[in-house]
Amino acid sequence: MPRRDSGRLDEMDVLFPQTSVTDVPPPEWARLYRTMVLSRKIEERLIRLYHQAKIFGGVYTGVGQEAIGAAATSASQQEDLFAPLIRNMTIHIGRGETTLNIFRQWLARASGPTRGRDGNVHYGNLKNGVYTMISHLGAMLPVIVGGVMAKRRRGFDTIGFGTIGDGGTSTGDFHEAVNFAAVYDVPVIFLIENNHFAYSTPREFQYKCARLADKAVGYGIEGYGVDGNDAVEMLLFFRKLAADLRARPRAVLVECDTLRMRGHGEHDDSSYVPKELLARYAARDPIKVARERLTNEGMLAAAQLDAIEAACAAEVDAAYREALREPPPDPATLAQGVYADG
Amino acid sequence: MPRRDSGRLDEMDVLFPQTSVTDVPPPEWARLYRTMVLSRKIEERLIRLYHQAKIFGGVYTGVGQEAIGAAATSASQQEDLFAPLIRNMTIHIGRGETTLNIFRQWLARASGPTRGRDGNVHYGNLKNGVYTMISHLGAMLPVIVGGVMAKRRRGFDTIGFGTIGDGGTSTGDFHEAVNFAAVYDVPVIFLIENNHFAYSTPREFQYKCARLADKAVGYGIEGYGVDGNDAVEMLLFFRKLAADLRARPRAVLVECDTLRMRGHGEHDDSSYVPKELLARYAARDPIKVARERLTNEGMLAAAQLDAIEAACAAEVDAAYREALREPPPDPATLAQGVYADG
Amino acid sequence: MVEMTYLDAIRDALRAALRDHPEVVLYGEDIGRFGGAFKVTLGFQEEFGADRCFDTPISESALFGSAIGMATQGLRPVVELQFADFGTNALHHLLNNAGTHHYRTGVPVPMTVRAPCGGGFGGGPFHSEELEAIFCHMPGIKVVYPAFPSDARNLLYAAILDPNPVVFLENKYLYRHVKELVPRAIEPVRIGAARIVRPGQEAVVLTYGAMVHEAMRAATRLAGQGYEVMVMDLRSLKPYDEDAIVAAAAATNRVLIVHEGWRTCGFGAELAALVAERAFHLLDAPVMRVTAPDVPVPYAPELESAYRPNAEKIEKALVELIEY
Amino acid sequence: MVEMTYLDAIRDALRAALRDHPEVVLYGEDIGRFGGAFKVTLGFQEEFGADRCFDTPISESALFGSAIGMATQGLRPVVELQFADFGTNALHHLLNNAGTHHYRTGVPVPMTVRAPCGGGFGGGPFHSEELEAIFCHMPGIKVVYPAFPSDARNLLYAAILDPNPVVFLENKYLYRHVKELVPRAIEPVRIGAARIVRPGQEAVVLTYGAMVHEAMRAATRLAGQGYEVMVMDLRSLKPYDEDAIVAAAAATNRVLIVHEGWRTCGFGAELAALVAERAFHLLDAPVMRVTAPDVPVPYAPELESAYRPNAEKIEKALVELIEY
Ligand SMILES: Cc1ncc(C[n+]2csc(CCOP(=O)(O)OP(=O)(O)O)c2C)c(N)n1
Ligand SMILES: Cc1ncc(C[n+]2csc(CCOP(=O)(O)OP(=O)(O)O)c2C)c(N)n1
Ligand SMILES: [Mg+2]
Ligand SMILES: [Mg+2]
Repeated sequence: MPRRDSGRLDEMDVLFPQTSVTDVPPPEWARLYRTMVLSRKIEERLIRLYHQAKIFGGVYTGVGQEAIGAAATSASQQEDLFAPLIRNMTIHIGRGETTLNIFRQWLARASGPTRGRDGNVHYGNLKNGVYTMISHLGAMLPVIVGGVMAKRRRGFDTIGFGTIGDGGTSTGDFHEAVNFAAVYDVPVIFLIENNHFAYSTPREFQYKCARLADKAVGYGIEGYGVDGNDAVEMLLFFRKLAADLRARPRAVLVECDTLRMRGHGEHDDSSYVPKELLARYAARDPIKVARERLTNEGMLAAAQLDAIEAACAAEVDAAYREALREPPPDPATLAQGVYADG
Repeated sequence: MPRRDSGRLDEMDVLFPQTSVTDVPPPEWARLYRTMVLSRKIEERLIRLYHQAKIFGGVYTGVGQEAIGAAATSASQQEDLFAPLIRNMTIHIGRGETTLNIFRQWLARASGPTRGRDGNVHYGNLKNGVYTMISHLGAMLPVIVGGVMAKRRRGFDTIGFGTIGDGGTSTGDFHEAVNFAAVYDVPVIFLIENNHFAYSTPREFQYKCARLADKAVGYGIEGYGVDGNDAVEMLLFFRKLAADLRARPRAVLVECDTLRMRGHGEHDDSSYVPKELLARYAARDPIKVARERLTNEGMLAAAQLDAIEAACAAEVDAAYREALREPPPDPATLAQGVYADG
Repeated sequence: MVEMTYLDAIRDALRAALRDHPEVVLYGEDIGRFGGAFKVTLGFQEEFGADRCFDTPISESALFGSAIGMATQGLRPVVELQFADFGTNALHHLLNNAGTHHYRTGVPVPMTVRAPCGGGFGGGPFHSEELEAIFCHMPGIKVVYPAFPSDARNLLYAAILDPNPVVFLENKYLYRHVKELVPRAIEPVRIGAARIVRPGQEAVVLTYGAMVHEAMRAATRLAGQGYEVMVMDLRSLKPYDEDAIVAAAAATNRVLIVHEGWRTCGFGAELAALVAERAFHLLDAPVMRVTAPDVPVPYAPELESAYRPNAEKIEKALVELIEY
Repeated sequence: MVEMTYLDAIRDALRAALRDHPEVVLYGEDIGRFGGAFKVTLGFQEEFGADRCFDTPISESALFGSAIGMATQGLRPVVELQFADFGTNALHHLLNNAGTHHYRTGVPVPMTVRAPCGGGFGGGPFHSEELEAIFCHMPGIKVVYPAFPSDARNLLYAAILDPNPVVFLENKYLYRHVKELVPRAIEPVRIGAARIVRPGQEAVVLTYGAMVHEAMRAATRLAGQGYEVMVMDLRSLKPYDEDAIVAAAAATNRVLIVHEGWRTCGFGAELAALVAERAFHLLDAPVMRVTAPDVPVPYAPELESAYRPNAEKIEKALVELIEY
């Protein structure tokens, strides 16, 4: 089935004035870059741990998709809310989760964000405005809609970012959440990370529209298509979009074109993904793209980026080792906290 | 919230050659007219029975929306499938259900289509290709998609008609069913009966898109808007559309603009519906519109239509009386038939 | 004291919660200007504003999901299902998200789901369901099911203030069929306490919801025959009052369980299991259940009355139990 | 005879059904070319064509709903849930439509839902659920849950040919953990028959799924201590084998119920209720239950092993029961 390439919609330029990288100060670009690099390095470690059988259960990563969460969190403000899914390490990092906490979670330590009660990708931190996902795809989208409604009622200028995969758009929850937010003009950015596959299922068995951003029309909201591997461009875009949503609250759909660069999880060799496709996106690895743009466009020097990378590597090593030394949950606590009052 | 009026989409004229009423022979027009008139008269009787407290539970009718099901069934073929909802008396009649069976159902007789096990609008007859709805809105849509897939696999040239209200489009099931049919090119016509209200809820609290037919874009299928009170026009349209779907199987959305002319059910005085709105649609009552067109355009004489009306009235009286005389279900049969084998 | 129907009591609790607690919001299908399918919220939108009582699209998943979102951000949402039956469209939110959230994250989810349930009025299979057994199976969820206006009011108010997700089951048949004199003020109650609504020593009927009234009727008739039967209204199903049940079994040595929902894996099975485990040595007769059969709720009045437990069926079972 | 794992057996039954019955179709997420998350259907798309084994969008409601549509139009659809947990997105289809259709219309719905369930492998709260109690509460639905490859094969084949909607629960932990020599040909079986998998007279363990193997282990250990314990594998949960259960209670006078799912309103409650009602006079001790606690399935191995019933916990309960 032929499919038009996703690209930025014309309306985007109409709606928002052009911005350039110089509108954003270098420290912010450094933070963006760090978010991506740190996430990548954490996930590379997780992958290694999986293959060393040091992780209970599966490992799922966002390798190749780091730009999206990095850009979105960079464009967000303190009181904003996020509902990340399994490919969103950069959302956790970008919203301030510590590397140590992330290894605590993956190693199921009592000290981790879910205290070993939930595993792997299922963590968050509402103090950072980050929800803890459940596995049921689509289900976090109405949650973030409600969260944003609540915070706004309480007087905060909150907007929300809810991520969903190309596959997740097929769920009833996606539909109900987007429609609900549209009807009540709840400022949530529904971030579709279109990485071409849902587990093994290629997107032509998931949907038939030309671009997922086209779904916006049917909800009476705006839909944008962005290059999901270009963090620099997305940061500029999300900054404008977020400001616009604060000024005129409403739901919007943003489709980010990207590719899942590893298996669905590390147990999956993803042999069903065409080699040429992988090569095409490998050439546009988001960290590489950001590095090139930031240096070429004079925002950060290569040495600065190298220093960030080295710091991230050291942070991962230290955090991993520290988490390893911490104790697992005490089985005697099994039944504690099922209810808030008991 | 301002809302563009629904109207026929441009593509429709592009896709299908113009047809005129003369392409359809008078007996078919007579059948179309009878379907509407008989349905109306049955429902008028049901309304009377409700207010005489002769019906257990509620009464829900399709008064004012008769054109849609009448046109759709008239355009259908023997092996087609229908999934009607609560406003679709004309689908039952149009697919051959007897007036007697309908009163048996509403009066909960043992001889009725659900043998008193289900009530009021919840009946069908798979021998006529008509599913028996459950109340959960949206839920019949994936059912008809599966039904059509099955019949086609078995070699029939089946297409399906699934109805849904403006309110029902907000359900996850609507989304999942339309998307599923779109991906697999299952020839189902999703007939949205946009009657402005979902129970008491006006459509601006149900969706924000300009027209519900706009949702088609997001599923990668065609969407059409039709005048849901003009049975003549719709019959011509559905004939063309059905033929086209048989030639090139695919899912389509059709939004029919109409108005619910009574309460949600007879218990509801629908005082929340603006009087002017009611007046506007009353002036375009579908039976009146059909009568005018069919006589003005020379298809049927007024006397012929009068004769149909008289016959329908007599049929309703006779059927109602006969059903009344029949026995209710025997309580001893309560547990029979929960399982197919026991 | 004021006289209230069951429905008045629910309305009164909601209004009090809206008045006393600015973080309470109500939403659901048609509950705004229209006041809901059963008119429970009539006038609230005018009184409290459209941001505290509003209509939603027909989207049960969005209802539950957004309530979880709100409850974790400082509000106390109370969502109305038009009928409990439609909750089955979105149980994943209750089971997987609302019910596990505090356990997984330490953040409570103070939301209430109002679920009108039960039959007896020609509602047929999709407007009469009793789904308490399904809700009670979910860790992290509380379930209450009042039988009287006073309990309806107190328990609903308590549910709204509870830090946990609570499913508040309200019986449609009782809406306008029971009246009670209740004090002007809402009383704080503990979710989890049963109540003996009629004393007796020949046997105890463990029940809840509409069946409490049927059991009372049966007990009254049996009193005429010289049998004094205790009727216990559980009121809370999760947690349920284990100790009160065991004490009642000890006091009567004969236990009949009655509910309007289906038999297999119904809530009565849980009660029977509790009695069989904790009160085994106290029993003089088998634990019996009077429930609906495992049949979809039928529509025809002849079938529905054969389907639905009532005073006659309860009386018959009690006689059998007492004479065992 | 051939040796098969539990997973092989499921695959074999599906392949046989596809071969023998042209009206059988399989679909679900990733089951086509990929062969499914657990590789049960690997190779089927090549062997039988993409119209008999195909992938779907992530749409559990569309899965269930379309299966109802197909089953009422001459096919026998077998849908795979990737995990049973995701079935909670669309229970309305099973409860309200599949389960009531024959009762309401007289038209049967021969569909099968394959639901991989259970924990023990680090799946956490959303990939380990045991939902049999919820499925068993639904009128009109049958539920089977094999513990051995032979039963898995025979029961799945029987489920597919059954004229009713059948939920086929398959335990993920057993997929590759149990092997059995089975005859080449699939045997026709009756859904609803339990099986004594180990004789004994001191007590009976009523169980199913993965817990059958834990109960066997416990029984073996107790045999070493001189206690002979019967283990009954229910195999079918709805309908379940009432008479066999009562007979086992009569033969042993002591009943322990074991399952991997949650306690409150779990399937074990139903079994306990049955025993308390029909086998009351046969018992020498209370009916006991060993189940998971009412806690979301935890992820950390330390917590999950505290959560999940196993041979040790069963043994301990048996000793308590026998020495009561
Ligand atoms: C409701 C539901 N059904 C099935 C699954 C099993 N599942 C987990 S991930 C996945 C594929 C997701 O694909 P997509 O949404 O595109 O996200 P991606 O993994 O590509 O980021 C599936 C089917 C699920 N988590 N939730
Ligand atoms: C899933 C679900 N939620 C709620 C209801 C209760 N309900 C019955 S009809 C109705 C309004 C339907 O409106 P619409 O779809 O526009 O159809 P109309 O009645 O206007 O024909 C509602 C909310 C239902 N039947 N199903
Ligand atoms: Mg994807
Ligand atoms: Mg409507």
